[in-house]
Amino acid sequence: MKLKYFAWVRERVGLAEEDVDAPAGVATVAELVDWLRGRGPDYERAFAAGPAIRAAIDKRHAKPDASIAGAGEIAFFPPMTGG
Amino acid sequence: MKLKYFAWVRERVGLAEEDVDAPAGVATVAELVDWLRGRGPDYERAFAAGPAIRAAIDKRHAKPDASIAGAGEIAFFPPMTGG
Amino acid sequence: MTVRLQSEPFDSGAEVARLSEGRAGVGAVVTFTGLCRDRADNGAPLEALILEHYPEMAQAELERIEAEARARWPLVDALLVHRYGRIRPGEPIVLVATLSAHRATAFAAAEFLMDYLKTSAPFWKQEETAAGTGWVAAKDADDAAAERWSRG
Amino acid sequence: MTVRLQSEPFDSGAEVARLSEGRAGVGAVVTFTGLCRDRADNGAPLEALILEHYPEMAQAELERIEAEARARWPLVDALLVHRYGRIRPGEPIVLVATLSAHRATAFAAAEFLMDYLKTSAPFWKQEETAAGTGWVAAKDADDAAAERWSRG
Repeated sequence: MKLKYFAWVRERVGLAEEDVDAPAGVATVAELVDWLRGRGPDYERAFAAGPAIRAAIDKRHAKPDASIAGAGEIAFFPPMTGG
Repeated sequence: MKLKYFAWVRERVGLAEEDVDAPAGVATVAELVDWLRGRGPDYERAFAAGPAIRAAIDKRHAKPDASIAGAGEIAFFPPMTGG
Repeated sequence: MTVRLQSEPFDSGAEVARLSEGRAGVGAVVTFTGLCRDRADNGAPLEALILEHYPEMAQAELERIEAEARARWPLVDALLVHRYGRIRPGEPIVLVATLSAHRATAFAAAEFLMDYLKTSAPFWKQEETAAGTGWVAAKDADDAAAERWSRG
Repeated sequence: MTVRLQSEPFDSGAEVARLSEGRAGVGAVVTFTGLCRDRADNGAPLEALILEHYPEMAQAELERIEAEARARWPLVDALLVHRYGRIRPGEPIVLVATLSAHRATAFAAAEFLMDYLKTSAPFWKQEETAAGTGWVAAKDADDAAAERWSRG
């Protein structure tokens, strides 16, 4: 699946997007975050803010317990500050 | 004192404004209305709506029990429909 | 802070652009424009509205309403424009604009100004239709809308 | 019903004039324009805001918010314009306009659109000051403002 990062999540990860294959057992947004944090210090730092980080699955807001099965594109970003 | 009439109060009275000397004992807006109703059928018809008619003393909204002592200009009109 | 009564049509966009120009601290501009609809309250096609007003009191009352809004909310500026005379469908009748640092303030002040203007500014509308000309009745909903600001 | 994302500045007055033209049943137009202030949240002079966004989701999310507003209130039309990229003090960032037969509807829908847009549309602001560039923190007040629409 494709992952996208925005704002300071993007800056900390050091990437705007990437393609990943999460291992079996990573079934929800929260589990995906846990797995990403194990990928290195940049990810650890990006996702250390925990619940402050929001996610969207295929361009719709998703809660931490949302299933990622079949997702094409998952985005991570800080709380929104538009308007 | 000067009296002014607006909208359908004006149409029913048949005047936009007039100068009157209310007799002693006419001390409030409500008493002025009662006195005006006795001045003829046009006034009676104009003020028959009673509490639906609003008043202003010297360009400020006034309640029926407001004193008219010292008033220069008293206006009568229906509820407002601007905006 | 400006209150203006006029018989001529106005251009809401141009009014607000002029008002906002060079206001560095303004983050939020809310406008309300009231337009003349093409139907009378009873549904009949409307030829025009004729607005009667009590000029000296209208000016004074709108200034009081604006001062009250400024006392309640920190506004950078506000504008009230109200027309009188004959107004055709599609033309503007009234404009309220509020400028503030933040949006909640600008929205609340604009609604307050309109609610009070509706129930306390001395204007009276007549509808002109094929059937003749008749006075518009005041709406209970307008009194209720103004009343909510005095609660709490 | 229109949702537009663009990097160029826009003219709120012209947008709303175009939207309102020839709408015979419209009695009320409410607009909200969000402008770039000349100060950062910490009070320092602001050079510019830089707005990052998630383009496909921003478009989809604004369309969902607008559909929700139309489901809740009888709107004749609505417009949402949001900029991205570099925005200088005094320039507009966002425009919400609602057209309705009556004012209460137009006000409520405009506030709803702004409250939801603030908390759910994927845009992120950076402030550029003499001290450097920093991300704007989300405000609890914005969450509270959006939350009130889900009560009751």
